[in-house]
Amino acid sequence: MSEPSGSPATSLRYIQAVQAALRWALESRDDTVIFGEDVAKPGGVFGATKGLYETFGDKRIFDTPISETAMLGMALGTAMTGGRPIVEIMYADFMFVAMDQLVNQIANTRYVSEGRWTAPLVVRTQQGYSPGACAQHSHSIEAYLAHTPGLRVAAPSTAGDAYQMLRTAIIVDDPVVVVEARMLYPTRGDVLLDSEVEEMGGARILKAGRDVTIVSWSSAVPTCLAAADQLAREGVDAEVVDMRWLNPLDHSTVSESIAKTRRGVVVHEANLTAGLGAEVVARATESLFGVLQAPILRVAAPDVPMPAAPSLQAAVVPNVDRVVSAVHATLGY
Amino acid sequence: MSEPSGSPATSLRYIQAVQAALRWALESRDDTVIFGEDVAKPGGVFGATKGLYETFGDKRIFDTPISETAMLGMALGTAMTGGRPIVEIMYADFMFVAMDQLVNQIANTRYVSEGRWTAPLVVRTQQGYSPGACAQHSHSIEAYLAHTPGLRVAAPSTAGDAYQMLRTAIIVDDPVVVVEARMLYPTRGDVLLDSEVEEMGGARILKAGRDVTIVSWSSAVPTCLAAADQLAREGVDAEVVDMRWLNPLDHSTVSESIAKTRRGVVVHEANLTAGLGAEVVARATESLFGVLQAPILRVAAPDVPMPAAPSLQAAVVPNVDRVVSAVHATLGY
Amino acid sequence: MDTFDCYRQMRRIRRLEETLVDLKNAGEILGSVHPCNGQEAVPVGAATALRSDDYITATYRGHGWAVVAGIALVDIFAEVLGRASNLNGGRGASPYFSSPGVNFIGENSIVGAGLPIACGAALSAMRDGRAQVSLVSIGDGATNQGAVHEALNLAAVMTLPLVVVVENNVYSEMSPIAEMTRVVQLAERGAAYGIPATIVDGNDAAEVAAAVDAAVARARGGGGPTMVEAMTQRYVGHHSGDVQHYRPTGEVERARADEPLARLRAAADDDTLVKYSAVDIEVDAEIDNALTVARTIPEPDPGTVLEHIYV
Amino acid sequence: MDTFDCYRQMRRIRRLEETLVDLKNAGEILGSVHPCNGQEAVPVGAATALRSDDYITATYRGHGWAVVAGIALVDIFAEVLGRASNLNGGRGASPYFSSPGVNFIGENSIVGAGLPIACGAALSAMRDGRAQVSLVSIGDGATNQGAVHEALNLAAVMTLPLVVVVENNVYSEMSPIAEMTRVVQLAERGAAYGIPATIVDGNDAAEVAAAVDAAVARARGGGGPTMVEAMTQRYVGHHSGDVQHYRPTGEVERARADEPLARLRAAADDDTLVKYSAVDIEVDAEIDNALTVARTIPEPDPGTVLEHIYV
Ligand SMILES: Cc1ncc(C[n+]2csc(CCOP(=O)(O)OP(=O)(O)O)c2C)c(N)n1
Ligand SMILES: Cc1ncc(C[n+]2csc(CCOP(=O)(O)OP(=O)(O)O)c2C)c(N)n1
Ligand SMILES: [Mg+2]
Ligand SMILES: [Mg+2]
Repeated sequence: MSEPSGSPATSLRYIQAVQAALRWALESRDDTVIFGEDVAKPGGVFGATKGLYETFGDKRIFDTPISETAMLGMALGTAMTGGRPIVEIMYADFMFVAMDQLVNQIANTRYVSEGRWTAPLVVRTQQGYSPGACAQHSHSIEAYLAHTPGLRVAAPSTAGDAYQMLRTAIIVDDPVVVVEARMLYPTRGDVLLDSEVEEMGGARILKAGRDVTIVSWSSAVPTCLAAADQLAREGVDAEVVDMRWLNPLDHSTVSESIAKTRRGVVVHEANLTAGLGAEVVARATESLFGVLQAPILRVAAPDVPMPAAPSLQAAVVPNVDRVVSAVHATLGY
Repeated sequence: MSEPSGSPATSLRYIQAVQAALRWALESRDDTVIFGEDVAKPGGVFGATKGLYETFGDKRIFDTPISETAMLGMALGTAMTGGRPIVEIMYADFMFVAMDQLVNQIANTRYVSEGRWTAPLVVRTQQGYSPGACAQHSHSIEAYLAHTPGLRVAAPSTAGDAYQMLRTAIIVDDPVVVVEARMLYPTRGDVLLDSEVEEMGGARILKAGRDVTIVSWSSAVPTCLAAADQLAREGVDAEVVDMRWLNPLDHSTVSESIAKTRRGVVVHEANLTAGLGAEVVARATESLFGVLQAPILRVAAPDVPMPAAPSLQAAVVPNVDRVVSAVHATLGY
Repeated sequence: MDTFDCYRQMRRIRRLEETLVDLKNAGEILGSVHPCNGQEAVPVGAATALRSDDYITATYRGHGWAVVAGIALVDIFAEVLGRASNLNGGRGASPYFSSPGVNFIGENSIVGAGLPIACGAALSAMRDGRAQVSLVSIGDGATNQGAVHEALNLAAVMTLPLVVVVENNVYSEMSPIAEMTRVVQLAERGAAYGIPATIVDGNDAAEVAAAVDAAVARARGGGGPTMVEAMTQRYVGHHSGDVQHYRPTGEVERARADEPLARLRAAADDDTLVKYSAVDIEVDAEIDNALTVARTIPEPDPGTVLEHIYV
Repeated sequence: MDTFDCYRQMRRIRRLEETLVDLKNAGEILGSVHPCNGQEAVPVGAATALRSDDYITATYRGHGWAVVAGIALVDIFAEVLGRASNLNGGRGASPYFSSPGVNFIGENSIVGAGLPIACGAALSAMRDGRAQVSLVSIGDGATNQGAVHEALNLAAVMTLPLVVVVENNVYSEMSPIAEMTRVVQLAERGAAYGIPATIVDGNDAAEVAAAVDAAVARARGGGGPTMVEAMTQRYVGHHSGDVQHYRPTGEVERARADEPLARLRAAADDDTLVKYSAVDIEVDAEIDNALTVARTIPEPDPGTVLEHIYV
């Protein structure tokens, strides 16, 4: 990761950081173009693109019909021919109506052409449950994406990363899906607006610790930090790793951390089975066999669609108690 | 699994077994209806539905336009209202154009209605590479399916299972995706045509062994059996487990086997990262920590789309050598 | 349909929506609410053409359709409030509930996704020989979604007993449909499938009823699908929190003046107005009662969260 | 376009396809091959209207388009034979190759998926101000795929410089298009998007050329997309192994009599026929040479299999 520049940090909400990165993109690169549903004149249903249409006009940002397949396909064709499109898929759940363009088209472009084509595009979306949201607006889709070779996947958990990682996604020539976290949109963080654009990849240790490593990403990160606080009060010193990029997956940071703590818990909001947590476990277990004092445990949504009623959601979404219990379980081995 | 009945086994090719199960369905249940592209008058591009149109007519089996989303949606609506549709998606790769109906509609139906609706439908498809096939006709999609709660997933590897598991899929009231293996369509096996319909679920130990457990499914099973043969010649006694059903996932058969052998290798044709192999590893490692003598290793396609050239495919698809090497690696721990 | 019945049913839906938005604003509902204020004449008119065993499929803006399908207000309130309701036990909420008991295939929060599913209900209807029809409502913006295209073609080619009601409220969230397609009327798309299509004043329940009645007759008689484009407007936001900054000055006011209940009142003589007011009072009481009962229903038991995923 | 050039180009495509099918039958090609025999006049006619910097997007049945885009025969042979070709190094094969060098966006083996991508090339064309156009070929059956619908509407609403050629060869794999939609001509669907659409005899290169020329002129002039439905037939199977049991007696024979090369020969005087035969000999030699060279190209090195997945 690049050094923070001299300029002071600005406190922004996550969604404002996204907005700042998009503004930066339109300002600094002529090849960028933003499109999606309600992104231009209305400024985006979450306000991610607010004000951009007014500044940059309809050649740089425009609204599309409710046609996600056409949007992603158009993004690919534009990216293959000199453009650098940034498309918004309003909810991650809507990716499924356009999954072919992601899996069979965008992801294949570079590899199947032996590197002759590139597809420098960004698909921005946001995911996760929110109180009362229905099953069709609550999916956490990162495992579907991470299982698709050819796609890069970013999952920022802070305002600072929302800014930095989106800028990186825009700059790199690989297709990147940036999966933002709707529940974190209002959260504030320090953003280095004038910093250098970071390299792609790299997990981050948000809190150092000696007793156990807690790995997570996206909406689960604040939960893990809160769990670490609670554990600290009990005298358990947890290290918290934010994966940030799910492709490339920074296995070495995870395994170095677990090599030190010898215990690990992976936490994600996506459902358990065939979630990306299993991959983290499988890799870390393979590289740290013999070092581990306990199996690496997972905390994830159970294998059900997300129910809308808050009382049920509370029983699905990973929370501090479940993370703390999992840590206790690994310590009890 | 049910007892084989008195009638003798019939030797059929995998694809003929599928055909027999479909004929059985139309004969034995009035609520079944089959549709898909080229399935009726032409009899299916692989012949799975050959002769059914002639016997049962267009009320029971019909051809659809090239509209997978409409097909899966129609299947769901029919299943909710008394029908028992069996839809063919010609190649698993084409599921991605209709993924919304699978993930956001079919999978949610029962859970979100608190069990008030059921969606007793079957989506038949076939997957995997074949020599020279392009990336858009080679996907192994089981991890995408297994990560979607609400779907059952069957992945038969033999003619006998192609028949039995498809019949089970038709009978059960959950939506089931039956992922057949195109490369195995010509292979022969014993089929118990007049047997009882089996219960859903259950892995099968195809070869007992003491030294290591090799777990696989679908197209990878014959590779694992061949690897076990080669290992046997070296004096290594491998147990080979065919998962058969990927949802429900028969974790207990796997863990009992590995509890005995204390070593495991999971093999699948789908690409490695976030593949279902990681799930098998994570679960087995959790339940057998302390018992394992080595990390459970995975043999899978590397994380690239499937290249078409046979010389490249050979470097992607798991083969006997790679399975044997992985077994050696676990034994060398 | 009797004018007073029509008024009552529309008023019921209106008050349901208003109350839900109040509850949402008060924080008693946490998920999103997409009210259909202004569009009530569409479901109310259409329902007069339906039998109780016909199938209805709607969108997240589906409370009106739910009411005409015969779902009790208390069940809707309870579901939307996140209680252990008789509908979906709180699992669906405002934009995604359903009810097999009244053949309400359900709402859908994926734009366009209901149409293929409605084709499936139509296929069952065709197969069971009881001349049922499957009616599906979609929005104007949904017509640009691939699923809608595929389903319309499939329905036409299979001669399915399907009635497609396009509620053209001229916006998709914050974007005008006029900027999202080159056709002036979405009914023009019917020809692309060989589907007869009519355009009706969607704020006139009688006009909707007549068009849907013809469509239903055609479907029951084996004539296949029909498209009915109902021109209407929501005078409220896309969802409860939408302040409609995107609407040109005066548009919402005009929509308010032209909404179906306002129209009926404007056309009414004094006697009728008195009767309408009596209906209003009855409906308010009904709404209050339903809400009161709904509020007594407990939240779903978290212990059941893993249930009903499979049979 | 000169008749002899036209004949030569069509003959080149024809012999390419015939040779590929021979190689497939001989086991030298392992993947599937979807020949375009009978449809050659479509790409050959269309190409006369294009500039070299225009974009072309095709389907698995795209070898004709590849040839007119300017891809060398040797590269096509090498790619389809699974060699380390200059096209895609053997990674794409017969149904999925592409070439940035000649703006050949590529073939596509997902029905309908090329159209949205072609919209993207059209968007770049519109943005770069050099009045390029993006031409895309799809089949008749593809028009029932959601992607096609969404992309046509998007192209229309954005006034993209897109030319959509629908090669209506009356079958989708083994199913007649007549049984898969109620419209008689797919061009009827243009109106659903506000896209002008014409129907041409797809076996007449000149007629195709004229229609595509008008469409291209419209696109270059900022007039937006046009659809050209080219009526044609493949007189061979959907892929090399298809024995066409589904085709009514006599249909294939009639298609053979009417295919573009047969037509040109039937209309030719003796002199011309002699010249055609001379062309045939030259084309055969060209094909032989290309194949001979292609066969010398090695298979891709398995050691490179992990390369080029990311930048
Ligand atoms: C596939 C998909 N894309 C986008 C959305 C987000 N979305 C929800 S409602 C809506 C507008 C739909 O407009 P219309 O079809 O006219 O229906 P209306 O809301 O006006 O009733 C959009 C874009 C969605 N739910 N599903
Ligand atoms: C989404 C999708 N569904 C199904 C297929 C299988 N398939 C390949 S070609 C084809 C027929 C296409 O017909 P048409 O569009 O008329 O093109 P043609 O083959 O006649 O050139 C089908 C169904 C596919 N490749 N992609
Ligand atoms: Mg609307
Ligand atoms: Mg065709």
